[in-house]
Amino acid sequence: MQDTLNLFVMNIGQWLSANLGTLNNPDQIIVEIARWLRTEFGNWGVVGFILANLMATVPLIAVFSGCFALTTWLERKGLGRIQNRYGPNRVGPYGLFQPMADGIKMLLKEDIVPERADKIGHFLAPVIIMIPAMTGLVFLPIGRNIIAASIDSALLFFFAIGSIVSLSVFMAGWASHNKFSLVGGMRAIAQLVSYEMPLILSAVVVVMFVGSMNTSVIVEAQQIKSWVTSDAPALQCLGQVLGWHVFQPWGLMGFLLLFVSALAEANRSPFDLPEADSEIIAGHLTEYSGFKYALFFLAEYVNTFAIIGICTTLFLGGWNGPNIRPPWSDDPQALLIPGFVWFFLKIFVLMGIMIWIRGTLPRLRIDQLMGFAWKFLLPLAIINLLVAGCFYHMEWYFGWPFSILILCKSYAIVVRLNKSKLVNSNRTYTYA
Amino acid sequence: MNTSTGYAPRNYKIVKHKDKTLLEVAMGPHHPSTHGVFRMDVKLDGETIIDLIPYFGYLHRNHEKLAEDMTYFSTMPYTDRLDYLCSMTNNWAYALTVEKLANISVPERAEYIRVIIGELTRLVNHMLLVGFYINDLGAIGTPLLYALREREKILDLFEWASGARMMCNYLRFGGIREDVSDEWLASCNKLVDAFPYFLDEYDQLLTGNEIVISRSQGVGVLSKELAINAGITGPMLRASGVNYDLRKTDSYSIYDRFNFRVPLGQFGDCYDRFMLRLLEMRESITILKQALRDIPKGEIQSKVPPVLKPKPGEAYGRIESPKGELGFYLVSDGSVNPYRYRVRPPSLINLTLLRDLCIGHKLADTIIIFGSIDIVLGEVDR
Amino acid sequence: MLPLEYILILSAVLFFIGLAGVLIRRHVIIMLICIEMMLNAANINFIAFWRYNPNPELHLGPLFTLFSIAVGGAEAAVGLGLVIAVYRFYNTANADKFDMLKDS
Amino acid sequence: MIITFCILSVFIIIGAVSTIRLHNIVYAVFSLMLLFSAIAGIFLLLMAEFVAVAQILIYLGAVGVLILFAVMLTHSVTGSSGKNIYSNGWGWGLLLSLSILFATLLPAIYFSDFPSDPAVEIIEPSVKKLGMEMMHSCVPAMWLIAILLTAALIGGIVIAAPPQKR
Amino acid sequence: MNGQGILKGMLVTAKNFFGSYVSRERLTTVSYPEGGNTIKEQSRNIPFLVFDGEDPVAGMRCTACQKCEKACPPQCIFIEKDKDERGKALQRPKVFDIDASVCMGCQICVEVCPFESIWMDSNFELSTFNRFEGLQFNREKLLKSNTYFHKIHPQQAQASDDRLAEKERKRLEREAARRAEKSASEPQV
Repeated sequence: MQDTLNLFVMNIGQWLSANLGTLNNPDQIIVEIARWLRTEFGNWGVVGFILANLMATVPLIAVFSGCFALTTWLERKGLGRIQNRYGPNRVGPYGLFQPMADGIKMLLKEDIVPERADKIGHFLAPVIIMIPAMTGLVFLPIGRNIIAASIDSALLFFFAIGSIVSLSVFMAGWASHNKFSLVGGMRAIAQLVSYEMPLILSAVVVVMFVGSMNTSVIVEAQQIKSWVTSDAPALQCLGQVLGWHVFQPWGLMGFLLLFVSALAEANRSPFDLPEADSEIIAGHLTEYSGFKYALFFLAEYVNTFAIIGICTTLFLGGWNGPNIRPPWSDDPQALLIPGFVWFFLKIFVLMGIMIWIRGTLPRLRIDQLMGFAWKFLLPLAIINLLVAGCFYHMEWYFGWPFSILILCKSYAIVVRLNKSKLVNSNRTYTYA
Repeated sequence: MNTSTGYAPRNYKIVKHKDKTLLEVAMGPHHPSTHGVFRMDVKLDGETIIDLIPYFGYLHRNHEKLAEDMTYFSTMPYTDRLDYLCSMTNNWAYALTVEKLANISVPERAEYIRVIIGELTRLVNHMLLVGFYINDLGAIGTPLLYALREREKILDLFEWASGARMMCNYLRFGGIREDVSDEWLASCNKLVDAFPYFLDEYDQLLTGNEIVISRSQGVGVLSKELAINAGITGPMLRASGVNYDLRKTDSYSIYDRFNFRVPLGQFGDCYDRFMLRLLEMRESITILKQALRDIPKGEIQSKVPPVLKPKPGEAYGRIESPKGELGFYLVSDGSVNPYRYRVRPPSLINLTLLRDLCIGHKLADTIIIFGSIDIVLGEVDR
Repeated sequence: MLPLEYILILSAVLFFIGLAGVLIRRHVIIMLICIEMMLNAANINFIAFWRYNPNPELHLGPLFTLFSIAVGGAEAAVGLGLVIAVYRFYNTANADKFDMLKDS
Repeated sequence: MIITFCILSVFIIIGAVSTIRLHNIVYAVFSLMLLFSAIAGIFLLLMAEFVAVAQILIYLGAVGVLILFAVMLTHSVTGSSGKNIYSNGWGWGLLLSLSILFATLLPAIYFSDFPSDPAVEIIEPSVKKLGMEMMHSCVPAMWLIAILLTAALIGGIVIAAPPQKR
Repeated sequence: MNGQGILKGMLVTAKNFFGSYVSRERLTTVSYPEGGNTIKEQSRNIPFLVFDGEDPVAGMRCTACQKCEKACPPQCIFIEKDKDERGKALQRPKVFDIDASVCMGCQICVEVCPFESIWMDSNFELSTFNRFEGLQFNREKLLKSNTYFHKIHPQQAQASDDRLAEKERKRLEREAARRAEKSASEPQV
């Protein structure tokens, strides 16, 4: 084993010197390293085969767990600053080691299983919630061809995996045999099932335009090809940005619908009814402590990352960002700034917006939540589908005014329909 | 259908009610949003409330019996602990009653300082209510922490004047324990001028918010007749449109010198109660401005014998505390300590209506209605 | 590679377990679940025969399975609706107790 | 190929048998979920990618949750049923289904010869072709399914909804 | 439900978010060990006994009149009179205990004390490791010098010194008046 190792090390040195010299395509650094590693593992036999497969998934899990740790810190700092107080600043510089401290605390906490809970369900729930959370990440195109699995029907697979979350949340609620967690579990199922409809319908618009459900094809389609290949750097930058779907009228409406149902699907702020701490303590998480609770926490955040990743791939042009062709390189496909930089930038911007929303908005009641999904988001998603269909066949000078007019009108109509009669919000107060 | 599986008794009961099986849940003393130790036994059909039985008394400290074998003067610090959020209004009500019993006069400057302190405590109480109400609605602490930030400034003023932030024990029979320096009045002026800015920011954050509107309008509607019959007082009564404010009707101490308005609600639901507190805060600021403008110089406590022995007799003094009509009923038999010492707690009497307001609403609404009634368990259980 | 017989045996066994479930169990919901199982056994056969078909690009197998999954879903919805309605009347989910029509 | 097939079929058998044998209804539904996901695995194995996704989405995500709701609505909260769970004539039922299995199904498979390995090695998974096929040749079937689904769902709701007092 | 209210609310939180980096007035957190504390001049916590001069026991102002023991609402003060070697009662407490876990800092003992000897201390770091001996403040722990009193409560200390000086002066006058009147009555005899 010793000689293969130093052979391996020697190869790296020689490969690096060869490639780094002529770095003609900085965007594809990781892809080239991966390809080289795969060839290297090729001649290692079965171990190499396993390593090659692991190479696709293990970095994914590592990177997104790292993002999870960063987001917990970001969330507590952001919420703190919104509420005019310092966030955590005692553990490490600016509180950066706070996620680590939380992790260790979670590990050391005693894991209490209630005596009347049935052990199997209580134990299986966090395991089952991890499956959809982690597999959801597989379909996100992080870089140009940095993607774990570019399956033909990737988008539908993502939504199918996402629907398993409701099963595991119910199992957690039902298995911990506590009245509040049962109510939380029932609420979670009702919310997750009824918010899948607007989620899928607002994603279907993009599939209709791009014509394929493969996420990397969707991202490729969000570039204005003619501008990108032209040689003026400004045009290249604009080409990569203006191509995003969010700059189309139907795209903006689709993005907003998708983002709002993503908030609901990930149990985030205005829709965090399953673990509404003021009403039913911690909902389905009441009876969990120690590392199982950390697993739920991790799964919830990674699920949020997956859904935000899908939002960026569909509407914000996954790894497209204003970067130019490096002047010194020869092949026309090269890009200066690697794609994943833009991808993670967009994810953290959307995460910041979610934290901002979490710091501001109170919680909806369960029947308003249902009403909001079925009577507000669903009709808008269907109208958006129709408008996008017409937009596809119309010329741009017809399409834009038509779709903008229809969308705004339908938004106003749906809002008026939803304004319940007995509630008149402008109250007059007499003074005696 | 035999559903017991031989385990220890379950922490919830399945109750038959007509034809539906209900889930009886104890929103127990250990619940995050009951503002202290208070238990509601709730019968749930799905999420809607069928029946609700409140249990309180977890914080009973035998306050009234204690007061019977202590001198009038020694009970004063205990009145801080009644409604521990606004301690000075309790002192004021107690001092007012004893002054009525032993007819002690109160100098001008002391009256003005009492009005200033009373209105500052009303600001603190209303801010806390609005903050906790929105916190029950679900906004994770943001409005609450804005309210706490402003409350800190007022508590610093209290500490500066009386020595303690919450348990001030600052009022004495016939006046006030220590005089208030001019810098204190200046900083109080600065605070009162800066306060409306905070209220506008609060209005912009909350009153127009669609979620707050849809969650609290039409919830827990209290009709005028029911309010009057149940003896409800304070902002909860005015939210139903009944014009009854002790500062106007009794005009005790020197409230008749200030012109201020009393806001009245229209529907008497949670949104009105919430809005009313915000409007009352603005009125308190107008009172504070006028009081700070024309506070006279002079001595702050009239001559009172060190050991007070009032003539046998009885007196009932009441003031408009931020939660309602806070009354003290004292019967003295001429000796050093009172024969009977009774407190009329506004929180307890407002709480009696919890069941009628909550029936038929969702589980989440009971928390909102309970929050909008503004309960402090110290005063409910005494 | 994987001979076709294995898959067919698997779907047959699954079908048998579903049928046995319907006939053995007395609980209504379990009987519905076993019907779902039988339906799934049929779907496995569709896909198996499509996979071993000389010209699979006609996509008849997946199409037909999609329709049968849709029908399975609809059947589950209606079946459970019936179960709930019957439960409300009989107050028990035990199939043996549903003997209102029997002339005892 | 064979190894994955054996693992999946073991899961299927375990899932199916435990759905029948388990006393606790909710556990039975969870094992049903295991069964459905194993079947989706089989579909993936046979390169029918879109059908596997549809199976997960419809059966695991929707029908499973529907059954859980039904169990919750018809059962007490604990979900465990009484002592004997088998209908009174269960012996005959078992005999009948065994006879069907050994008299008709297995001989049919045994006597007819099937290809031992698939004719086409790799099938190019393309959802676009499936979509085109569905929209061109099978449009009437699509209409029928649409009508059937709406009728079934509305019917299900009407039956299950508690009787409104007029 | 047309979303304007929510957007306005979001603007407010954004303003606070950026405000907390900019304006000192918004960020009111005082980080305790480093940031110093906000003790005011009048803030009070647990009482202490004042003594003049150097020797604590000799210069003690308290004369064990037990007024504060009777007036204290939670009855947390315990006093025993001192006896000199011949058993005659002395105007000084031998034992003066305050149970800090019971005392609620209500300052009634200060108002009741005729000899200005007990005052409220504003030091709040009183945490000890055991509840019983640690929080029973005996006489030695309570006695603090007048200079300490001047340091924590300058105005109160100055006012109490003036009152003591005033009382002293009046006593001397009465002394002088009695001596003068005695001397006036003596010469006639």
